Amino acid sequence: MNDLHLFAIYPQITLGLGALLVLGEGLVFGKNRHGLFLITTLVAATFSLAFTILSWKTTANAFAGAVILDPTVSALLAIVSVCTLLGALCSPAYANRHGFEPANYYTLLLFSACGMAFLVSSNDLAMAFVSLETLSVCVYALTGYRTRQDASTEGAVKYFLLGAFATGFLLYGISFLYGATGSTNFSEIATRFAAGNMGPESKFAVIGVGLLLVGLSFKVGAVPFHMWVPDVYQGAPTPITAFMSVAVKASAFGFLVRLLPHTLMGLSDSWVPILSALALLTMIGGNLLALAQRNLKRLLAYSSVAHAGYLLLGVASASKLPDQADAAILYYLLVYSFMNVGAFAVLLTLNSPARERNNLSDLAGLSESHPLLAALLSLFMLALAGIPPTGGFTAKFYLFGAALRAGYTTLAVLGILSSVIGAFYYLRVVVALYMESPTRPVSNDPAASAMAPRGLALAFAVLLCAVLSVELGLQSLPGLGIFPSYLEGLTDFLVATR
Amino acid sequence: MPVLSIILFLPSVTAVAILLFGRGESGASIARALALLGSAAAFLLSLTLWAGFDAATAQMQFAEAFRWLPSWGISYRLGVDGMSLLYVILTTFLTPIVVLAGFSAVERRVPLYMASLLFLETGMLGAFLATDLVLFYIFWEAMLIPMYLLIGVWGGERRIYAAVKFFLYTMAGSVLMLLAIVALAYLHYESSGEISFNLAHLLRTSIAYENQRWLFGAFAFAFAIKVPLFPLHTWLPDAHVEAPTGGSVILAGVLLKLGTYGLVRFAFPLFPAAAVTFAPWLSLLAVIGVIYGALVALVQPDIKKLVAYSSVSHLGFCVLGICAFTPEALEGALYQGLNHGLSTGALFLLVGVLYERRHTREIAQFGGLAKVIPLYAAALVAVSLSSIALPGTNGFVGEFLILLGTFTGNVPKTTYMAAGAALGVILGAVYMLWTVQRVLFGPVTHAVNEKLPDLTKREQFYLAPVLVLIFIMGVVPGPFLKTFKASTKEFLDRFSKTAVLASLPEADASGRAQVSQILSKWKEDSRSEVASADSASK
Amino acid sequence: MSVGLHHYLLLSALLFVVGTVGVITRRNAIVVLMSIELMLNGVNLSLAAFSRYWGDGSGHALVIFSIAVAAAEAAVGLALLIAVFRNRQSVDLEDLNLLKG
Amino acid sequence: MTGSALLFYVFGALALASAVLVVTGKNAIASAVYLVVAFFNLAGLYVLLEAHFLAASQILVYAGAITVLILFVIMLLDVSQLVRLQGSRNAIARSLGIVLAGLFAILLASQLAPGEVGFPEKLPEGFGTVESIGDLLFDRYLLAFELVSVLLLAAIVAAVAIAHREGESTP
Amino acid sequence: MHEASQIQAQWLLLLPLLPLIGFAVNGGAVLLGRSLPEKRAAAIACSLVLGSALLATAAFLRVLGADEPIHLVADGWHWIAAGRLDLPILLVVDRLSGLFIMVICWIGLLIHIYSAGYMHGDPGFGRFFAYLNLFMFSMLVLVLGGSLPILFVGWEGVGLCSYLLIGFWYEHLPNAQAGKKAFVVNRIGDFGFLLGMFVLFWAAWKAGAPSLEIQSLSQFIDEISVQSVTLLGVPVRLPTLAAFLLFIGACGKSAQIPLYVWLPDAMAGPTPVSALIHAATMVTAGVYLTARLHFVYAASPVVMTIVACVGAATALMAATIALVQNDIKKVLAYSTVSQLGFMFLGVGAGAPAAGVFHVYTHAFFKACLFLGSGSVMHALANNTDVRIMGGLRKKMPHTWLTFGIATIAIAGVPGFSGFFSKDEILWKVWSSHTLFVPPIVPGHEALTHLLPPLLWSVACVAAFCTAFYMGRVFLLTFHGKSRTPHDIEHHIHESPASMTGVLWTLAIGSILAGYVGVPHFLGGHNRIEGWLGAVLGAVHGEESATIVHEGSAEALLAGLSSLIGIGGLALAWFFYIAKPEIPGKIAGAFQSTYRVLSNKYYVDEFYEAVFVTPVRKFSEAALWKVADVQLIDGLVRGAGRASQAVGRAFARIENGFASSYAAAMLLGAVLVAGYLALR
Repeated sequence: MNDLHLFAIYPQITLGLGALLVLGEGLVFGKNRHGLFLITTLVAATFSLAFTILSWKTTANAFAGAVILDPTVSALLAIVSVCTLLGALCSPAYANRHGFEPANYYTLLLFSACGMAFLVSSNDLAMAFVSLETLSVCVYALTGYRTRQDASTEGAVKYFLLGAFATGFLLYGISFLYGATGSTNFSEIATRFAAGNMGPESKFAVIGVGLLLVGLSFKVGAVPFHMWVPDVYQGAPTPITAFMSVAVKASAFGFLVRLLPHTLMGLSDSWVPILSALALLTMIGGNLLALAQRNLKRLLAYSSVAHAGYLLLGVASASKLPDQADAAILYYLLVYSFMNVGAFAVLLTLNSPARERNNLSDLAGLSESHPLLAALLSLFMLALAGIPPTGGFTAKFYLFGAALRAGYTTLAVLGILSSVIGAFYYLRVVVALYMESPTRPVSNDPAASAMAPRGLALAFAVLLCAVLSVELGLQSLPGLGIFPSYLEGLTDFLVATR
Repeated sequence: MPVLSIILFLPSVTAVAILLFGRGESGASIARALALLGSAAAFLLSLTLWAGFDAATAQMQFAEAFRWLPSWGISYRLGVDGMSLLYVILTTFLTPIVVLAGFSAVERRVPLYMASLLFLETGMLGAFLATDLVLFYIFWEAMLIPMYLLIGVWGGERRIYAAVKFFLYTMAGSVLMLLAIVALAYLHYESSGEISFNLAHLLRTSIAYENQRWLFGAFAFAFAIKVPLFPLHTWLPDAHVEAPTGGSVILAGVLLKLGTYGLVRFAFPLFPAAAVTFAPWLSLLAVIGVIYGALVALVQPDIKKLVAYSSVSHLGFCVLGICAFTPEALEGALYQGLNHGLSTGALFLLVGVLYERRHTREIAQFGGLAKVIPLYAAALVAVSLSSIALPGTNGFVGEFLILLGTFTGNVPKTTYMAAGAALGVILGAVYMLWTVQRVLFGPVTHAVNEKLPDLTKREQFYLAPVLVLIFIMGVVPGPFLKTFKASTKEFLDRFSKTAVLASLPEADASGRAQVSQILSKWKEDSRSEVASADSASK
Repeated sequence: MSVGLHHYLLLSALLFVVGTVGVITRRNAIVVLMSIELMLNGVNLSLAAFSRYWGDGSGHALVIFSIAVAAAEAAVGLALLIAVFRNRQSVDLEDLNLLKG
Repeated sequence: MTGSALLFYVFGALALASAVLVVTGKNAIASAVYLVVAFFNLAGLYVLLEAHFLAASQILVYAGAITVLILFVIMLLDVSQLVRLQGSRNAIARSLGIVLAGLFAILLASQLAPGEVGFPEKLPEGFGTVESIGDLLFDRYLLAFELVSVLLLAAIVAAVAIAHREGESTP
Repeated sequence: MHEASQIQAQWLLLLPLLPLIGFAVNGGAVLLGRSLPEKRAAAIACSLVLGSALLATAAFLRVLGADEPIHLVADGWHWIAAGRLDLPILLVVDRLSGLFIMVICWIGLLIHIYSAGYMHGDPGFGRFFAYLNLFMFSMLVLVLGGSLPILFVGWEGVGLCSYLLIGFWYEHLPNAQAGKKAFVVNRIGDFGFLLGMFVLFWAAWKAGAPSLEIQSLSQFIDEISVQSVTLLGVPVRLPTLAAFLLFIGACGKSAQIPLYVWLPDAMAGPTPVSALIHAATMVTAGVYLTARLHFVYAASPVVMTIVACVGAATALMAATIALVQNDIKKVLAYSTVSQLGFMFLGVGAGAPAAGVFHVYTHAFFKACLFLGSGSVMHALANNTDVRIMGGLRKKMPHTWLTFGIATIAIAGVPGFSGFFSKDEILWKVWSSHTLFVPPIVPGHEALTHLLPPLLWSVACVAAFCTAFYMGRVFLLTFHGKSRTPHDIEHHIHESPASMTGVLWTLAIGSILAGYVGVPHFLGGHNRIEGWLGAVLGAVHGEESATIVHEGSAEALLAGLSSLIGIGGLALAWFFYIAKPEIPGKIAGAFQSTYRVLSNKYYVDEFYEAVFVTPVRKFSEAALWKVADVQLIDGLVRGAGRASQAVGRAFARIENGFASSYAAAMLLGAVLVAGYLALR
C-alpha cells in the first residue's frame, strides 16, 4: 500500500507504543517502578510532540483517507501531546499519595492520549468513532481510578453511563450520515454534500447532523449536555481532572471543527443555528452555574463548561470564515490547556495526604503562607477570566474577534458579557487568596511535598503553565495563524537539520 | 532612546525587584525605598518629556512603534501629544507621593502593596501612552488587577465587596469596548484592506452612521463607567470608601481621568458623527451628575464617600467640557482633569492622614481640629478651596473655561447645560465648606482629638508639592494650557460640519442626511468658527 | 407492500427510544447498561439497513466496530460497577448522588 | 406480503417486545434474558438485510459474550432484586424523561415516516460475506481495525485496574 | 463714550502685591508655627498697607490731575488663554477705581492700625493680620481688575477673606457657620456673576469682539447691545440678561434682597473686620461692579429699574429690621444693608456717580460707627447688647463723640457727609428718567411715571428709619443710665490712642468727605458727580441745562430729607431719653409687628424651611438613600444577586442523579430534533 503515509501517524503510534512500553515495563520490572513509568510517559509524549513538530507544515492523507495530517491536525496533535505531558507531570505526587498502581495508570493515560491523537487526525467516521471510544474508555477508568473513594467511582460510573448514552446518539448520527452519503470518509461526505441535489437521503443528513451534535455536545460539555462535567471533574483524581479538562476538550473540539465546518459545511444551515444556541446557553449557563460553587474543582468544571461555550461560538464562526476561526479555536485550546492545567496543578501542590484543599475556604490567606503559589493561582484565574496581559485575554480576543467578523455580533456581545460573570468567580479565588484570612491554621506539608522529587515534576508543570500563560499573552505571534512564530522557527530549524 | 518605554516599564521593573528582594525582616523597608526610588525616577524622566515637548504640533511625539502581532495588525505603539503629556506627568507625579503616603499607612504586606502601586502606574501610563487600540486595551484592563488588590487587600471593612464591584463594573464596560475595537478594526479592514489597530489609521476610516453609533456607544459606555458618569457611578463611592489612602488617591487622581481621556482620545475622534449625535445626551448626564453628585455628597456622613460623590460632580464638568466642542471647554476639561487629580488626590491624602490617626472616616467623629492641628487645617482649607474652584487655585481655571466654553458652545441647549452645571459651583461650596466646618471648626467635640499630632515632616513633604501646584496652576496656567492647544485644535477640526460628514462613507446617504439634520440644529453663529477651521484645513 | 429502508429505520428508532427510556427510568445501573446496549443495537440495525440500501459494506464494518466498542464499554462499565458496589454495596443510581450542585 | 416482509414484522415485533421487557423487567436477570431474545431477533433481521456475517457476530459477541458478562456480574454482585422500584427520589426527572423520549420518538419518526424508500434489488457480489467485510477491514478500515485492538487492550487494562482490588493499596 | 487715553504704569502691580507680601510673611510665619511678635506683625502689615495707600494716592493724584479721563494701566502675564479667550493680568486705574482704591487703602490702613490695638493679646494676632492683608490684596485686585475675570478673582478673594475672618474665632461654632453662610450665599451671587460674564462674552463674541476686558466691552457696547437670543422661547437681549445675572452677583456681595441674609450674621467676626469688610469696602463691591459696568446697565433699562427697586426695598426692609435690634453690631449691619440699598437705588436710578458718592461717604461714617462699637465692646468685655449699655458717654468720651458725629452723618443731617450723598441719591431718584417698566406689565406707562416718586418715598421712609434707629442706638449706648452689670462695669475704659485716633480720623472724614459733592443749588459744583460722570457715562450729563431750572425742586427735596434726618434723630431722643417708657408701649401695642421685625421678617427661617432643609432632606432621603443606593446601585447589585440566584437554582437541578442528567440530555436532543424538524 503506497498511500499508507505512516509518518502521518508517528505521534499517535508513539503514544500507543509508549502505553505498551509502560505495560511491558510493568510486567518486566514490577508494577511499582513509578519513576520509570513516568519517564516513559514523558518521553512518549515528548516524542509525539517532536514528531508533530517535525511534520509541522506537512499535509498528508494516510491509510486510505482514514487519517489526515494538515496544520490544524498538527496543532491539535501538539496540544494533545502537551496536555499529556502536563497531565503526566501533574500525576506522580498525587498518584503516590493515593497509592495508585502506576503502570496501569500511565498506560491508560497514554492510551487515552493515543485515542485523542487519532480522533483529531481521523478523517473517517469509523476511525473517529473508534478513537473517541478508545479515549473515552480510558478516561472513564482513570476517573474512577481511586477505587476506594466514593466520589471517584461515582463520578466514573456517571461519566460512563452518560458517556455511553451519548455514544448511542453519536453512533446513531454516524449511521444517518452514512445513510445519507453511503460513505464514512469525511472527504467523500464533504464532496457529496458540496455537490448538493441529494435524493431522499438529504433528510437523513439533517437527522444525522442533529444526532451527532447531541453526542458531541456531551463530549464537549455543552449546556444542557454538560451535567456530568462537574460531578466527574470533582470526583476524578485531580491530575486526571486537569488532563481531561483540557485534552478531552481539545480533541473533542478538534473533531467538531473537522466534522462541522470542514465536512458538513454544506449543511451549515442546519447546524449553525443549533450550535449558536448551544454556544449561548453554554456560555451563560456555565458561568452562572459556576457562581454558586464553593468547591474549586467544581468551579473549574463549570468554568470549563463556559469556556466550551466560547469555543462553540468559535466553531459557529468557522462556518463563515474557517481559517480565522480555526486558528482562534486552536489558539484558545492551547492557552486554555496551560491556564487550566496550571490552576489544577496549583491545587495539587496544595494537597497533602491529610487533606485535599479543594474548597475556596481552604485557600483563605494562602498568599501569606505561600505567596508564590497564591500569585500563580491568581495568574491562572486572571488568565481564565481573560484579563490582559495573559494568554487568556489574547485567546478571547482572537475568538471573539472571529465571531464578530463572522457576523455573530449578538452572540459575541452576550458571550463577552457572560465572561464578566465569569470574572466574578475567578476573582472569588483571588479574594480568598489575598483578602481573606485563613479559617484554619495552614499546615506546612505542601511546601514539603513540593520539595519531594516527584513534587518537582509538579512544580515544573506549574511553572511551565505559568510562563506559557503569560507568554502566549505577550508574544503570541500566530505563525500559520496558529502558533507562536519562534515555534515555527524552531520547527524549521529541526527540519533543516534532519 | 525609547524614553516612553523606559518611563512606562521602569515602575514595573521596580515592582518585580521589590517582589524579588523585598523579603524577610527588612523587606518592608527595602520595598519602600525601592518604590520611592523607582517612582521618583519615573517622575523625573517624565519631566524630560515636557522639556522636549513641542507644543506647536498635534503629532504624536517621542513615538515608538514596532510590529508586535503583524498578522493581526497589532503593534506596540506609544506616543504623547498635548492631550496625554500632562496626564502622564500627573501619573508619575502622584505615584511617588502615594508611595510616601503609604510608608506609615500600610504596615501589612508592604512589598506587595508597593509592587501593586507600581504595576498600577505602568498600567495607567500605558493607557495614556498607547496609540494602538489593542495595546491601550491591554493596559486599560490590566490596570484593574493591581487596583483590585489595593482595594481588596488593604481596604476597609467591606473591601472585598468594593474591590469585586470595582472590577466587574469596569470590566462589564470594557469588554464591550473590546468588541467594538475589534469591530472597528474589521471595518477598517473592509475599507482599506489592511488589518490595523493603529489609532492613526483608524482615525482615517469612514464608518457608516449606524455602525458609528453602536461603536461609539460601546466606547462611551466603557469610558463613562470609568469617569464615572451618572448613573454609572455607583461603584465609585464603594471603591473610594474601602480603598486604602493610596488607592483612593490613584483612583481619583488618575484612574478616573482615563475615562475622560478615553473619550477625547478615542470615542469622540473615532466616531465624529455619533459623537455629535450623542454629545447633548452625554452633557445632560454630565450636568445631572454635577448636581446630583454635589447634592448626594452634601449629606454623606463618611468623608471619603463625600469626596467620592464630589468626584462624580467634578468629573461631570469634564465630560460637559468635552461635549461642548469649543476649544475653551475642551482645554478646560483637560485642565480640570489635572486639577481634580491634584485636589481630590490631596483631599484623599488628607483624609488618609486623619484616618491613620483616628481610624475613622466619619465626619461626626471630628470637629474643632483646626485648633489641635493647625497645619493640617490650613492644608485642608487650601485643598477645599481648590476643590470649590476659588480663583487663584487651579480649580477655577478649569471650571471657568468649561463653563465659558460650554455656555457659548455650538451644541443645542448647551447654554442651559452650562447654566445647570454652574449650580454645581454653589453646591460645591456648600458641601465642601460644610465639611471643613464640621471637621475643623467649632469646639473640639471628642476628647480623643485633643491630642492628635499635626502633620509630620514626611506628610508635609508629600503634601507640599501638591499644594504648591494647586496655586501655581491657578495663577500661571499658561504653560499647562499651552500644551493642549495643538491637540485640541486637531480634535475640534474633526468636528467641523464637513469633517463630520466626511467621517461617513459616501454610500451612507441616509446616515449623511441624518447627521446633516443634527448639525443643522447647531447654533448658526458657530458656523463662523467652523467655517474658518474648514477653510484653514483646505 | 414491500419492506424497505424506512421500515428498518423506524424499527431501529423505536429500539433506540426504548433504550433511552430504560436509561432514564431504571435505577439499577446494570439495567441501564443493558438499555444502552439496546440503543446501540437499534443503531446497528439502522447501519445494516443503510448498508443494504447503498449495497456497501462500510455499514457492516461500522457495526463490527460498534460491537467491539460495546464489548469494551461493557467490560469497563461493569468493572466500574463492581468498584462502586464494593464501596457502597449498591448499584442503585439514586444512591450515587454524593456529587451534585 | 412476501415472506421476507413477514419475517421482518415477526422479528421486528419480537425484538421490540423483548426490548420493552428489558426496560420494564422487574428483575435484572429477566432483563438480561430478554436482552438475549432481542439480540437473536436482531440477528434475524440482519439476515433479512443480507448481513450474514453481522448476524453471526451479533449472536457470538452480543448474545454470547456481552450478555453473559452482564449476567455474570449480576450474579456476582447479587443485585438482580436489589433496586427498589418504589420511592424514587427523582420521579420528576423520570416522568419527564418518558415524556421526552416520547417526543423524541415522534420527532424522529416524523422525519423518517414520509416517503418510502425501498432497497435496491441488485446487490454487489459477495455483499455481507466474511470476505467482503474482511477486505474492507484490512484495507479501508485497517487503521480503525488496529485501533480497535488498542481499544480492547485499553479496556482490559482499565477493567483490571478498576476491578482489581489490589490496584489501590492504601486509601 | 470717549476714548480714554491709556498710560502704562507697571508700578500699579505693586499696589495689590504689597499686602500680598504681608500676607505671605505673616501667614507663612503662622503656618510654620513661629508667629511673629505682635508688634512686628502689625508693623509689617500696616507698613505694607501704608505703602499701598501711598501708591494709591499717587495713582489717584495722577488721575485727578488729568483733565480728561485717563487710564493708568499695568499688565502682567497671560493668565488664561484658551480658544477665543485671552485673559491677561490687567490692572486699570481710572477715576472710579481711583476713588475706590483711595477709600480702600486709607480706610484699610486706619483699620489696620485700629486692629493693632483691638486685637492685642489675641492668640491669632498674626493670622488676623495675614487675613487682613490678604483682604487688602483681593479688594485691590477687585477694584483694579481690568477685565471681568480678574475682577472676579478679587471678588472671590474678598469672599474668601470674609469667610476666614467671620470665622476667625472658629472655636465658637456659630462664627464658623456664619462664615460658611456668607461664602455660600455669596456663591449664589457668584453663580449669577459667572453666568453674566459668560453672557457678556457670548454677546461680545457674537459682536465680533470676544473679550472680557471691561474696556473692550464698553467700546463695543453698541454692537453688543443688539445681540439677542431666544431663551425658553422668549427673545432676550443679551445685555439685559447679562446685566440681570451680574446684578444677582452684586446682590450677593452687597447684601441685597434676597441675598442679604449673610451680612448680619457676618458680624460674628472681629469688629475691625465688620468695619472694613462688611461696611466700608467689600460689601460695596456690588455697587462698584454695577457702576463699573454702567454701560451694560445703561443698555438695559429694565434691569436698571429692577436694581433700583431692589435697592429701595432692601433699604426699607433692613431699616425696619434695624429699628428693633438690640445688638449694636446687628443694628449697624442692617444699617449697612440699608445703606447699600440706597447705593443701588442711586445706581439703578441712573446715577451711578451718586451711588459711588454714597459708597465713599458711607465708608467713613460706617467704619467709624463700627469701630466705635468695637471700642464699646472692647470696654464691655465684648458685649454687644445695647440693653446692658447706657451712660457710656462719660467713661468713653472719644468714642461717644466720634460715634455721635458718625450717627449724625448717617442720619443725613445737613453739613455732614451722609447728607450730601444721600440727598443726591434721593434727588436723582426723584428726577430719574431711566426708570422704566417693560410693556409686558399691564399699565406700564402709568407705572413708569409713578415709579420715581414711589421709590423716592420708600427711600425717604428708610432714611427716616435710619435716623431713628441710629439715634436709638447712640442714645441707648451712651446716654441715659448705665445698665451694665457690675462685674463688667468697672472694666469700662476708653480705648487706647491707636483706636481713638482712628476714630477721630474717621469722624472728621465723616464730616468733611461730603464736601466734594456739594450740590449746585447749595452753590457747590457737585464736582464728584461731574468727575465721575465722565467715566460713568454721565447719564445726566445732558441735563446740565436743566439743573438751574430744577434747582428749586432739588432744594425743596433736600430740605425735606434734612428734616427727615433730623426728625428721626429727634424722635429717637424723644423715645429713648425723654419718654423711655414709650418704646415698650409701642412694642406692646404692635406686638406682632414687633415680633416680625425683631425676627427679621423670618427670612432666615423661611430660607431654612424652603431651601436648606428640603434640599438636605431630599438629597439624603430621596437622592442618596433611595435613588442612589436602592435604585441605581440596587439595579447593579440586583443584577449580581439575580445571577447568583439563577446559578443556585440551576445548581439545584444538578441534583446528582444520573437519570436527571440523562433527561437533560434527552431534553437537549428533543430541542435539537424539534428545531430541525419544525424549522
